[in-house]
Amino acid sequence: MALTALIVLPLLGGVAALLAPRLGRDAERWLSIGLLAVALIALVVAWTGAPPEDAPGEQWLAMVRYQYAPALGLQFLLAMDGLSAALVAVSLVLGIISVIVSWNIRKDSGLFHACLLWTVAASNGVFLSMDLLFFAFFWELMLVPSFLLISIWGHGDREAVALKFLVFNAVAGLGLLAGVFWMAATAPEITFDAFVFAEMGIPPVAQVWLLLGFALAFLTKLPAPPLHAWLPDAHTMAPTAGSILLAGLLLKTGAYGLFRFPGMLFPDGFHVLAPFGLALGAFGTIYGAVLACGQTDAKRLVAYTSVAHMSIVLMGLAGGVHFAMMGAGVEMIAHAFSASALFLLIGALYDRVGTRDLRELGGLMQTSPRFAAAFAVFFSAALAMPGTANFLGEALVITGMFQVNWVLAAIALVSLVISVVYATRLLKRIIFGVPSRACVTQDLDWAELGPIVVLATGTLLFGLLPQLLLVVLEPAVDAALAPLARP
Amino acid sequence: MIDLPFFLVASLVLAVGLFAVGLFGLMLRRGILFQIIALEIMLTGPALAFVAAGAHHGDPGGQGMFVFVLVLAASEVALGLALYLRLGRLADVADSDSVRTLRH
Amino acid sequence: MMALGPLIALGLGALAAMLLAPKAPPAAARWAAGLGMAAAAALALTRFGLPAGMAAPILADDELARFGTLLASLSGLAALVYLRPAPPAKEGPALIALAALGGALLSGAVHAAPLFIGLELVTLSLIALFVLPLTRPALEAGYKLLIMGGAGAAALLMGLALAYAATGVLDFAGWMPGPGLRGNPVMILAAGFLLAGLAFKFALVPFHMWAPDAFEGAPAAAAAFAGAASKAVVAIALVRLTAVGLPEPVWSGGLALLGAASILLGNFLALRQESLTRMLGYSSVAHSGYIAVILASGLAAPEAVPFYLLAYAPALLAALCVAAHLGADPGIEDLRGLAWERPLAGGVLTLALISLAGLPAVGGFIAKIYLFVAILSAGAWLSVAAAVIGSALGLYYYLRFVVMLFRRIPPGQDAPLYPVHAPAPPVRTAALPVPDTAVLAAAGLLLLATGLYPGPFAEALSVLTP
Amino acid sequence: MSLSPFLALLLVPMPAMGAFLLLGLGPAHLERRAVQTVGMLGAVAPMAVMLPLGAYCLAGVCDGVQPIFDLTVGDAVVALALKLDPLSALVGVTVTAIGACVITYSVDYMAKAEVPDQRRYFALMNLFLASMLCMVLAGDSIVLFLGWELMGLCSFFLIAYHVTSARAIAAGRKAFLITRVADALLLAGLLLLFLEAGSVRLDALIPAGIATDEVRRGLIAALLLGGALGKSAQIPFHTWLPSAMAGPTPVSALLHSATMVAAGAFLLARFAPFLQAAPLVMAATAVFGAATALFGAVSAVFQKDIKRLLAYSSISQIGFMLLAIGLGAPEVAIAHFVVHAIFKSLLFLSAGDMTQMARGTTDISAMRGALWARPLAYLAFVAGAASLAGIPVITAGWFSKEAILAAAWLAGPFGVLLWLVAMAAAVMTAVYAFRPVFVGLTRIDRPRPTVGGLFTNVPVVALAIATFAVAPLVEPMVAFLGGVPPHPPRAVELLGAAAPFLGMVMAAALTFVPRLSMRVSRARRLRSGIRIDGIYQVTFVQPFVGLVRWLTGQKGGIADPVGTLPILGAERLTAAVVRPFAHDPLDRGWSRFSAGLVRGWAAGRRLQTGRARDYALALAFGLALILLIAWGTTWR
Repeated sequence: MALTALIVLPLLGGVAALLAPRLGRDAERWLSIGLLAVALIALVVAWTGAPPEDAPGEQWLAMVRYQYAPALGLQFLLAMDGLSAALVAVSLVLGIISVIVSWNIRKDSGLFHACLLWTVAASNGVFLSMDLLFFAFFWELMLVPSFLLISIWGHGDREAVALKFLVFNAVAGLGLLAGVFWMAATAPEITFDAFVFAEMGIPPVAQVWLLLGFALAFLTKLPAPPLHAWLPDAHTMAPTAGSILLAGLLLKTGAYGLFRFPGMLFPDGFHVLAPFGLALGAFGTIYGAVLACGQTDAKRLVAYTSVAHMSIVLMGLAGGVHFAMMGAGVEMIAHAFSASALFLLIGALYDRVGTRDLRELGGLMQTSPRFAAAFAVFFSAALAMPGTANFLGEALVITGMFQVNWVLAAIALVSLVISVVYATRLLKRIIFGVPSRACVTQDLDWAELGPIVVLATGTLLFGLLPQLLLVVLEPAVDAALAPLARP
Repeated sequence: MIDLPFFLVASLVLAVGLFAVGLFGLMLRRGILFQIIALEIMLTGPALAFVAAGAHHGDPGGQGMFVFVLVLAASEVALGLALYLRLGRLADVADSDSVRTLRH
Repeated sequence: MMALGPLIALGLGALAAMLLAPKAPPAAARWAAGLGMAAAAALALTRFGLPAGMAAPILADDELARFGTLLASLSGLAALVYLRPAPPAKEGPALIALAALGGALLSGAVHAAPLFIGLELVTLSLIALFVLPLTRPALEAGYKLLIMGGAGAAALLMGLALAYAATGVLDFAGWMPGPGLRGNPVMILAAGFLLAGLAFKFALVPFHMWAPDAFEGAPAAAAAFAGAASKAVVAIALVRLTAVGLPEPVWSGGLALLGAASILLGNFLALRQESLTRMLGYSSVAHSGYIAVILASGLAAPEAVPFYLLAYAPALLAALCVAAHLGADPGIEDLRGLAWERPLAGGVLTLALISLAGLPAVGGFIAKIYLFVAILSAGAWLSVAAAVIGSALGLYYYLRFVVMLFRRIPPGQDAPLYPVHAPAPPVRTAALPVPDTAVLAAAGLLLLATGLYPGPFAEALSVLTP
Repeated sequence: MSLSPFLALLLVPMPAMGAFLLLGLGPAHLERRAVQTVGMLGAVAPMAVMLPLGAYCLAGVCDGVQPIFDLTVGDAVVALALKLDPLSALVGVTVTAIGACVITYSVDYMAKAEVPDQRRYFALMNLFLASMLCMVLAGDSIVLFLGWELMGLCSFFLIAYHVTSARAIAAGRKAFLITRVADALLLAGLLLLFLEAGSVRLDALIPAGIATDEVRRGLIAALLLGGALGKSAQIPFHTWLPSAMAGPTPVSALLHSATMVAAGAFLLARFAPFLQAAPLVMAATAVFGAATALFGAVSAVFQKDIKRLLAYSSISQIGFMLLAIGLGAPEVAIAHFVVHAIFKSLLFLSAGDMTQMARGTTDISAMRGALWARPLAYLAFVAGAASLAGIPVITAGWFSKEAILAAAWLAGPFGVLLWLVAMAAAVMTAVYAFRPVFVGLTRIDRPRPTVGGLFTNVPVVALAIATFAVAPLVEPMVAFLGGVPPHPPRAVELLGAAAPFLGMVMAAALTFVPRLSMRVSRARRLRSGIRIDGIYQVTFVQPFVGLVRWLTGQKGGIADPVGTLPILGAERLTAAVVRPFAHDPLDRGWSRFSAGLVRGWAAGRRLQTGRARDYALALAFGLALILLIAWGTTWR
């Protein structure tokens, strides 16, 4: 029941937020925060509750199975393991943060908050659904509020960019849909239950094609080159909250899909396609990093670093070894924190000075030390400094890569080196130097500092006490790898 | 074909004939009053069939149904005539084709 | 005796309302009829789950009958709520109760007599209800129903008489295809007449002509009862007759043919209707077609038809309730911005329309899935083709109205840009009365419940069909 | 968990870390005095903890591990721990002592800076100290790497301390990038060792590393060596260190000479038993060390800037340490580490004190007449220079360098070759060490002597005394670390003792003979470190920049070509498949279809004529149809 609340609360809350502006000033904001907080409590309840008895594996912490229309094979099946629990927690926290950082949004505020809540609801649906029809439904549903966020509250050429975002992801989503329906059609009796699909023994050749279809959707969301072109544009034009949700949630849904399904449903296909995944990840991590070095727009720069980091995640997921998979899980969480925080900071900067052009910025260190300190902390995270969760993730992935192929490990290390170039470039242009025309007179206020502190705490806490995260992820990783073990 | 007695077949044919006559009356007469009368004729068909079938099978149920049909016919006429009178104030009841504000 | 309880409650309610109508204040008659229907609904509800039996030698007391009684009483109650009492309409409540009584009778009918009496009770009450406002459109709608109803009743009676002639019994059970009956031409003709008679009441093409006119001209409450309750009980009668096993392929083939034609023509003619009620009239024809093709494909999924009715009835009731609120014969332009102006009315109307269109999250979606599963598994390709085309057309015209609900009224412009119907500005009415609000809320909740949590409903309904 | 004395290990980096958190991330507003106090306390307190621990160690209990916490990743257990053994005790004491001295010194040195800048400075210095101590005391590879990386981060921020100076920022980026390359190599090595051992404890890593096959062992050792070379600015990674002098002088003193830069030597000493199992890498270490020692010394001679001179000196001295490690005498290397830390920080601090008088310029010429202008600092500088040059018997530098030379001599014919190189380097060391000393003597007009503040003088004097006081302790140090002090033949030892004096003479000649000093000042090529920077510029930086410019479309191509591929593909597809149909048949077909639908609807609605008679007709038609079908089915 608590699991259902994780999706239903924000979904209905969105409707309520739509109407809330009539109730009073800022009603929709408090409503959203309150609902997400209640959802956090529901998450705790689901997490700490007794493990489900009918679950098909020990890794599941909670499960809801409700026959929707049994004659038609429709059911509402939610299951939560450590990874989904962590990602849902992240999504709720980032949801609250998005509300806080958009406090001065006035244009159609009700719809704005509805979109935020619906994005959270849909991504929670993706993280929890184990019925693939619902998974696909939430997967597509996620696009709608994000599209609106970009196209209504974005900057610059927002409508075209929103359309690009929509077209890329909707077209790629067709691969997923086709795969799901194909599996449902070939199942002994019509069903969309992922657990049933896992048991039914899909022929290896079909697995390859199905995995290709699934991977098309997941890789676009991830995004892995060459499917990443929507990301920099979308990030650049999105409002701050939109960027936070894009980086923190939407990208993670792609990684989550790649984590959950290839091993579970298509082990044979995985063995065939994993080398390509590794190659793609290796290419992407270098490519994203190199491109990040050349950006002049701060948000674009961070967007390309997302490509680089998520490609590391892809390597970890395609590696098929324990260390790499753990690393990918940790990196997902870590990147959600660090990238969101960087977008938050750049957004706050943009609100003050009206530009994100690196050539026009500078001198934050002298005018606003708190701003600079915050930048420095997340700069370290982007660099994968030891002590941040990002380091833990990347180190684990590289360790795994050493088990798979040393060349891949070397490439990941090169990406680590290039990260210095873009990260120091960001610092050099924003916090160092002489305060420029666009100099900031107003340091971070408490409403901005709060989210920053939360995100920094997350980054450092999981970096310094990684066991907190590792114990949560471990069973999920074990279960994901179990079907991959070759006889 | 199963063999039915001529009497019954003839009655049934007659009944269907009555029904058809009523239906054609419904289609061909424009006056609403005549249409109501045609309805009454239509109803006599099944009534006859019930009585004939009841007689053939030696079952009183047919006669019971006959009474029901009569009741229905009576109430339908009552309703129809009330409607006819009321409608007469607003429309040309002699030409039902003119009563067509509701269409398409 | 208890099995007859709902019937008695309905009868007493109707009687009391009739007696109270001339002298007592109008509210008294409403209360009497309302109480009678509420009592009937409650009695039927309490009897769910009891073993099936016979209420009388010619009346079944099974789950199907109880379901039909419940549906008829509740629809009657809802219709009663928004029956606008024009001065000469004091008899309205009594007529609705009487119609509900007919519905209850029909849903329990396992014999020719209650089938016929129930059907005529419903028809005659509805004719009277239609003409109650005594306006020209209302009288015209009543007149057309009278003519068509008479012809339909005659056809039904002809069918019953022929079946009686072939078998010598009036019980449905006696019409089961035995050795003597197989290939009996009288029985086959009887099936044809029966089908035609019921198809009239069910508003299947080409017996549908009265329906759109009735929806447009008659009071919304009467149309709602005709569309929701009487359709439901006729569907139940069809289920019973289908279970009997009338001569094939006349029965199923005819049903499929009429159903497919209804789907196509109903949806097609609704395509660009400007009037909300007329659109709903054609859509009711289409939905009858959907139910008919389910019936024609056999009863593989026992809950399919009841579920369809359960999803369809609240949608139609809610839509017509809003329509009644907007004044006589509201057009598409009158709906502009309703969702912002009256969130409840606009919201529930939206739910109702997307349910009728068969979109997810509301009951209509599940019902549509049942429909497709039934006809696909039966391999009825004609029906499938008709249903696909019909659904596509339906999506277009329902969403046309939904979109208009959310269009904002252009600023600085009170009247719509191009007045379609009347030059008068649209009736932007005051707040909904409390009972209407309750009806809308209940219908909306039921739609959402059947859409989001259909499991229990489907399970409960799966035991209905014999 | 019983209370072990090693629990105190955890306390060592804590004060510095606390000071960092308070100053760097704490939101409270602090006064100048508070900033200085917190910064200094954070730096001095670790020494107060570390010294008793060192004493405890000397007393004989010098092998303890303090677990921090364990992580489990699959089957592997990652057990984080701090470790106290002779190596970490000695280096830890040195680092805390030097750190305390330098940070105390900076209270005065940085006094004129703005409060926020000072706050940032002290925060980063404390963070550096904490991370250096983490690395030194680490009992496992994770904590070691944590400290190692954080040092690099601090180094970057401290080099770029003057945030408005583009040169400083560029230097910081360069330093960070090059050390990061080395860090990546080290990380690779450590991770490979971890995979071999299934544990991260140093005690387990080294045996596991030794136990693996030869190729893998060699590779891991080479990776570790690469990490050390980068961090310690050895050839070919040395280019970052001279530029790093853009930071404030105390930063150069602490990070970029005494402690962080020498961490490479510490790392190799840590893994010495493992390295010894890879003889090829050992030899490479020695060769790199000797070559860097000579190269750094020669380059230092030609410097005009005192800080750059000292930077090259550090490069050269750490080369000596690596030479020792390569020769299998890590104990000697660490002894030299300690001695070098003392005299090099002394040199920086005293030079900083002298040049600060000259309004910020750090040119050697600014030291003219320093003897009279700033006598205390000058004398301290002389003491440091003497130790650096290795004036026999009285200076600590002589003992440690002599030990290295001896180790080389004793290492066979290959060693003799290295010894020759090292001797040459030793001579050049004396040359560059005494050149500034002699410059300090050349000034005729005598300004009034001044003396710096208390916080300047106490550390300088303490370090000056230490350069001499440590002299007799060098051999015990080697023994304490578990090594045997090498003793070459007397003649070789004498040759070594003669080297500094030869150097002094040459330095005097270079300073006082105008023709020679002109030559020195013109030798640009040698001054700029044989232009390896230029080579890097051409081989790495320019291609990379070109790649970036190409990929971002600044060269006129498409930005993000790979990401554009799907878009181009879609456009091509559109052109090929959709466009031919876009205007003609399909599109028109659709519009005709929809128009037809509407027209059909308009026609179809006429079916509903509204005439009751027509309705009856339809009914009759339907009935007839059904009855016809029914009649049809009776034919059989």
